[in-house]
Amino acid sequence: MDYASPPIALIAVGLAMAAGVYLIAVLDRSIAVLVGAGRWTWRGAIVGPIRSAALLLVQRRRTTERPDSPGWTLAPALLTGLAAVALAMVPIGPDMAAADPSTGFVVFSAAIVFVMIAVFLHGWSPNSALAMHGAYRFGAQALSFQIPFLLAMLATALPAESLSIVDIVDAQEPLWNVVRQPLGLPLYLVVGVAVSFWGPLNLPDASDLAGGTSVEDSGVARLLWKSARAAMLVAVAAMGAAGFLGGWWGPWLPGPVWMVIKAVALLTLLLVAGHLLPRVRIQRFVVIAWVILIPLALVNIFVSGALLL
Amino acid sequence: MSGGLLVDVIFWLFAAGALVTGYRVFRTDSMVRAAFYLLASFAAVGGILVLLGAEFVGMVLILMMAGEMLIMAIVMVMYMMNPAGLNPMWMVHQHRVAVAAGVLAFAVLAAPVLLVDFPDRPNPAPEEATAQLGEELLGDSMLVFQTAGVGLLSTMIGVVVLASRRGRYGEADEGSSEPSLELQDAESR
Amino acid sequence: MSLETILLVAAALFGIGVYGALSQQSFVMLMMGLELMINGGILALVAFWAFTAGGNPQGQMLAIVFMTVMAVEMALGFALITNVYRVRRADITEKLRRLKG
Amino acid sequence: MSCYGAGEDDDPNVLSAAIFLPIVAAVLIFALGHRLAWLATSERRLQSLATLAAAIPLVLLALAWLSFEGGGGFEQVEALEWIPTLGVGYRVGIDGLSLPLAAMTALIFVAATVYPVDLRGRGPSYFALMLFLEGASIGLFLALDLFLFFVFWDVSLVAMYFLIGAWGHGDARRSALKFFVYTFAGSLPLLLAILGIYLATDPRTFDMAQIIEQQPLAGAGLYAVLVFIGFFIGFAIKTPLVPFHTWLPPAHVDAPGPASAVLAGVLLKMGTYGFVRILMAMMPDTFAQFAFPLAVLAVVAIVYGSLVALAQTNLKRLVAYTSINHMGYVILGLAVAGAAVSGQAEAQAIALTGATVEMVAHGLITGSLFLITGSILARGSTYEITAYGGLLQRAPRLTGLTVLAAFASLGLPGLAGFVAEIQVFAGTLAVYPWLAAIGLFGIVVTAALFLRMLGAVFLGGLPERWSEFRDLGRVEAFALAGLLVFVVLIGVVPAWLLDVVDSFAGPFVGR
Amino acid sequence: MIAVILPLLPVVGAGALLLLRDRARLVGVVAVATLLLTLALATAGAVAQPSFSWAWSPMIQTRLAVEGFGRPMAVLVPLIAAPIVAYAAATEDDGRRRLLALLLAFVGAMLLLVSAADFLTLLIGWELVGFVSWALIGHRWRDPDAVRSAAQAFVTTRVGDLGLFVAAGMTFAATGSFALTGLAEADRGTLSVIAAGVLLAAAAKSAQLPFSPWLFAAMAGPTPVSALLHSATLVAAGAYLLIRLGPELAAVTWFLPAVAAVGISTALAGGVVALVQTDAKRALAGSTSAQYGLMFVAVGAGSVAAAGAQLVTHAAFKSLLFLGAGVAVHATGSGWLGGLRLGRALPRVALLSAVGALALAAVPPLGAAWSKERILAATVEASPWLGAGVLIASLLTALYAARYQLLAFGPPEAGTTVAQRYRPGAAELASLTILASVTLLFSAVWLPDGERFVASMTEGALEAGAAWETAASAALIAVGFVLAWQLFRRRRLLTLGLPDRFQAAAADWLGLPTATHAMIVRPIEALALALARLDDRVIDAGVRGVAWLARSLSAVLSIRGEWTFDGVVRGLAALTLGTARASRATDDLGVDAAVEAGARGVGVAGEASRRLQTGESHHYFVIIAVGLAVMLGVLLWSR
Repeated sequence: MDYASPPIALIAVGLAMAAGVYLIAVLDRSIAVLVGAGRWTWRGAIVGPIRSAALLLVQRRRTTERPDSPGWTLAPALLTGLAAVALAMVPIGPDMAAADPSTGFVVFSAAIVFVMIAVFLHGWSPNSALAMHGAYRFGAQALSFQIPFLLAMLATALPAESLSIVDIVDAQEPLWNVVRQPLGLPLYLVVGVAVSFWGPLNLPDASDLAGGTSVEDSGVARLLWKSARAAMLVAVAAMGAAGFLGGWWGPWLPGPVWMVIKAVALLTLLLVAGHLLPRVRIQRFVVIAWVILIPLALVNIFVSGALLL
Repeated sequence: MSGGLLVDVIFWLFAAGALVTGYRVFRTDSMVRAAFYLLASFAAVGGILVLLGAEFVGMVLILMMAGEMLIMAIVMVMYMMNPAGLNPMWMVHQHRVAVAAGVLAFAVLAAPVLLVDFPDRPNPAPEEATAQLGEELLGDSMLVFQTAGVGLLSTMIGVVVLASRRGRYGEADEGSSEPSLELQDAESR
Repeated sequence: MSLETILLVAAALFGIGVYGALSQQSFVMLMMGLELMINGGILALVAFWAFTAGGNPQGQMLAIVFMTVMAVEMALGFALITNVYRVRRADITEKLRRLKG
Repeated sequence: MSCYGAGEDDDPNVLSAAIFLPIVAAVLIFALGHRLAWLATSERRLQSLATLAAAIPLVLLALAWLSFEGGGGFEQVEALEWIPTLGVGYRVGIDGLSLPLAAMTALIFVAATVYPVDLRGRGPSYFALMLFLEGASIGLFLALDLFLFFVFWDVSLVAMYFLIGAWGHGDARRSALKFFVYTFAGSLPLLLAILGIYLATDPRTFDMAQIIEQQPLAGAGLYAVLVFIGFFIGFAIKTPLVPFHTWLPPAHVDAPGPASAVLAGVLLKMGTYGFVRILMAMMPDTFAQFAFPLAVLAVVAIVYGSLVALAQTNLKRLVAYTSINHMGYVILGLAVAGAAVSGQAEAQAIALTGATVEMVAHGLITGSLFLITGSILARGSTYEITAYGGLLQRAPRLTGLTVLAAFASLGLPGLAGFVAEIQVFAGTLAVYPWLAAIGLFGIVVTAALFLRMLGAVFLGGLPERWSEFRDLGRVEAFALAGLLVFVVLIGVVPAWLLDVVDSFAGPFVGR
Repeated sequence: MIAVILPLLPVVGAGALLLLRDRARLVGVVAVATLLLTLALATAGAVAQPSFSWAWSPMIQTRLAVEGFGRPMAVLVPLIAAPIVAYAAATEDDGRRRLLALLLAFVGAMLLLVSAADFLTLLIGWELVGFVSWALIGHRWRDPDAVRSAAQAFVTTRVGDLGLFVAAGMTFAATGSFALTGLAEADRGTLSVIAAGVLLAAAAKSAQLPFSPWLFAAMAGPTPVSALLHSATLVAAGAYLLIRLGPELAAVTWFLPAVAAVGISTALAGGVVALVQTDAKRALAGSTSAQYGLMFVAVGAGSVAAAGAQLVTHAAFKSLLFLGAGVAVHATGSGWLGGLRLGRALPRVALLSAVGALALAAVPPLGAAWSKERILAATVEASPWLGAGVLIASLLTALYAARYQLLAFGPPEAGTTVAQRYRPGAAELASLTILASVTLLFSAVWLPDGERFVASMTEGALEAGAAWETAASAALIAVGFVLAWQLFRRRRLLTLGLPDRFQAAAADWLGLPTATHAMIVRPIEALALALARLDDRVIDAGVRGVAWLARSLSAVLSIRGEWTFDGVVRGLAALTLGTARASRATDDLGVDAAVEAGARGVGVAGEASRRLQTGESHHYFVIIAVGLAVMLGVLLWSR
């Protein structure tokens, strides 16, 4: 397959991210309205995000006493970068991959794992108690979601006998992984939410910590951080679509379209869940992760491995 | 190793990054920062590995280090007397000896590098590396691989036993601390 | 980028690691020194593999073993630190003098 | 010596069985001794069981003796790769030197195991250690591999340390520790020397037969000398040779009777055995360089040991010092046999034979003497010679056996000691006449001191306090008789032993 | 085969005795029967001259053979022993069985000795005789004195045994075998060493100067023991050895003169002792030394035949005399010559003893006279001075023989009542009679064929003495008798009117024992003590250190593992300090110097290693790093 030349790839990824972020903002607000009371209005749902973004852009920066400024500034950028990398690993179509290294899978995992560095940095650097709390929370969260995440993803690589995402998608032409590995997708999604600390698992930035790691943020940094989070969610959803829902495979429509549809579907699902489900206490999540998710993931791998033999 | 100018440049960037950050690890005054510097250094090395065609190893290295460094940072903050490990601190001993030893080590290691001439048998097809590695791991080197796995498992168990607060002899931080350190304990509080 | 240069880099990393391991008081920092040493080791290993193995993947395998070792070392180290801290309230080496003769 | 080569492994592994069955038995006893009620309840049962186990090697070695051909090489060799890369192997076999020593060891251990002793409620571990030590000792004599040799060497130290420390009396722990530290210090240079000789071999091997073939250190100059010194220190401490002997008396005095019987009878032989098997066989020319100083040292040991013994008032110390004196005879014989003189092959062979016989004889004689002292202590609870007297009246059996053992020890003809000493001196007179003349002095002193001891302890008037002195029990008497029978046998018809020994000694000195 | 059975038979008999019940009659009969059997066997052997050789090892051949002078000895030993054993069975009640068994064993050992054809067997018999004599002399083991004497006797003779050791060893070194016949091919130097050894051994066994005193010590044994030991067994062995080997060793120039010198001096000294000794048995003992001295002289003069004859005759009458003395002692309870004079009390014993006394005095026509006269002849042949000495000796002999007989069995003081206190039993009288008759029997040598018979038996030549010699000796004997009688009448025979101190000294071998005790025994004991003390000190040094070590180690083990290393190091340091401190006490002593040096070394090492032990992990890291660097260096350097 042919690689898109670096600049084009970058631009493509950037656009995808931007679009995704905006889409998320819109969907989020809409779903909030639909779930809760209130009326759906253009100004609220479509323009709202842009307005608040603009507000943040012009907002004056606050700072804290002796923060770790480089870290503080670095964190949102790092998260964004990670999201970009993760997204770049996801092929839209058989020959429309921003980058498809033979170890794309590993790269994606690395990006996911690095999220926790970013968040910890983000929570630690402002030298503020609540933020630190958030950082700790995410530390615990991340350490516990890593293993089930890797395992769940790994299962998808088995049928492809390759670590390259494209191969993984190709391998699903006869049968989607979601069917092959019924456990895989749910696991992946739970973990995905945790990764992008969205919805019920937005512990590090939870409102009970008055915004957690981002409590001290303001202005551009805050905007960047929010959008990075969203971008991460996009990446997760996209990878979910690619890894479990057979990527571009589908009748009638061209591949990329299928890809987008599936991704958006997953995205919506996640957002709805985020609004409907109550937030989980961190201790609870840790227990769940170690006691339930990991065994399930193992079972999943064994089963899929056994099926292949 | 066929590497164009670009590869060279990237390599030098990575190398410089690895060294500088590695050095900064011991020159920064916050331990958390130190941890992150170390992570950076590892990441750079991982990058070099990728350049060398060991993509898998490189990425895994990075991936692993991320986790480790997070833990390291947390442990720091937990056990350091300055909360959140932000206050400046300088905790070294036998500095000169250490420097000398470091330099000596470098010299001892560098000498053969410069003196010995190594065989030149570059890998034929680097992109096959990952597949080869897989074959190797689950083929000839199965035993080694499994041994490593078992080793890790036993380590986990042992470590949990060791670190869990509730040990065989009751609460780890009660009773089992024996008499002779009370003086130092006192001053450490 | 040649084998020699990479090896030199590795050696330098190792040297820094030695310096750190010897100079740091805090256990954790000390372990960082060890980590750096292993880091250099891995780099050298893979470099040798890349330049002199002639396609034999065992070099990488060895690198993975190295990582395993590193992981084990970290895990044990942290566990010990935790234990020592609990039992002795000690976080720097000077507080463990029990072996003094 | 070219006839030394690994013989073919023709018959079942008798030797390995002789080494390992006791060890297995030791493990079993140690594991079950406390658990099985019918063992734990009765020490007598335990002891008889242990004795049976200890007797196994004796039987096996007797078989080996019967099928021994005396071709001059190693026979009934059993070889097994152990650490091939290092050339370490499990190799055992017998020749005219090791067979008598091993058999003697087994015999002494049977007597020592059956001998009554105050077990202090730790019977199982005591017998386990005894059996374990037996296996190790026999293994050491049968080992044809330096590595194996060293393993057994150190293991035996450990076992003996516990035997002395746990069941000894007086300052047992102190003495045991002294014994251990001192002899262990000796085994360090030994290890170095072994490595030294190993590094000189090509191809690298620990196989004794091969090393003897190779003569790796022939003409190695200083290197050989250093290796020699290493071996020498190791063996001289174990033997012990004056002035390395100071660990011996306390260890003996505080050890329980059977233990010191084993210590004197078996462990001391390890040193002398090493002298022959390693120093003389593997580096003869270096040994020849040092033969004369060694002989001088031996004569010093003879005279010094006997004189110091003469002045002892402590029964057990007296015996201990006499065994220093006897070891002097052994070393003298070896030095003569290894000396670089031409045309005296006859004398050298006879000296070597004598030295070997002396090892066996001293094992049996001094072993029984120490057992006797054990019995005396059990009855009189002191070793002070002056405290006793006229015991003959109460204990004729004890007296008779002691007189026999004592005269055997002072070299009365018709008993084993004489057979050895006459040969040693005959050989020495041919090679170092003057040394022999000086050494003979020891014979008189030994006679004097033993007669004095006998007179003071068993003859003369019987003090009131011993009016209830018990004579030897049946078991003790049988054990001692078992040893002394062989003393008499060797003394009266030595041919059966001398032929075997000569099959080794003759070719060794190239006669 | 006889050659083997001959020595074995008595031993077997002894073993049998120990199994029997302790009844005087029973054991006595068995013992005597054994001896008679042996006697018969020996006679047969003397005729058949059997030989039996058997191998110790490929290198060592031993050989038993009844040959040469061994033949008469083999006959003589049981012949003399039988009556003595009978006597012992009758008189000795205390531990009779043991005594008889030992006596039989004694005979067996002696037979082994005389039938030995190589040095090894000879040595075996030689030492066994010594051992049995120890047991016999120490027969009354409850008496510490007896035990001490036994030890003295054994040790003294053992000193002599060394000579035989050397002789045997040198023979082997020179000829590669122990055979006596091998002496022929030994070179001169070796031969002289052998000769020295043999002389030493013989002198010690035969109680020649300077070893004579042990013979007095041997008196501690019961009378029969002395009788046997002086006549045919232990003491005789020395003379036998010389007679057997004298001819071969004569090749050594100084040998014969030396033997003669020893002999004559002992003969004279022993004569004096016997003359002034106031104890009956000791007087006889002195005479024994003197008589054997004469045998030595004979050998020295080159006439082994005369010596052999003397040995045989002496055996008979000396045992006779001893048994007589034994009876006397029984009768009076003490052997003090001043209080005996049992002529009336024990007339028959007195008569029998008189026979012995006359033989001792060498009154013709008794056999003893013949041999004495031949000795004189031989010595005069060799050198006149020697002859003169022998003449003086024979004068002395006559004197003390008469003195003994008169004082022991002479007529009692006028006026003292003769109380019949003791009546010797039939067995005693029988054995005395037998011995007396044997003594008389030996007169047969005066017969024409006696000459040849003796010569053939001893394998030596005899030359008839000149008439004047016979006359001279006879005259001297007469003079002696007269002198003795005169002194007896003047009641000065007991002490010869000597001042007490001198008399006592002379009686006790002219103070020789005290001298040896002061010059040899004392120094050796002192040396032994000194060495022992040195050794203890050295040990102490170690022990103290080890105590420290043990204590600290146990302390260590009792607390936590972490401390172990520390403890050991401390212990080491302490050990070495203790060693150094303690061994400083014995600084001047040789062996210790090394130990101390070593100790100091270890001490320094211990201290150093301890200082190294800071407990700071980073210091350890440094050490590790340095070690690694060194290793790398070595690796680089070594390739």
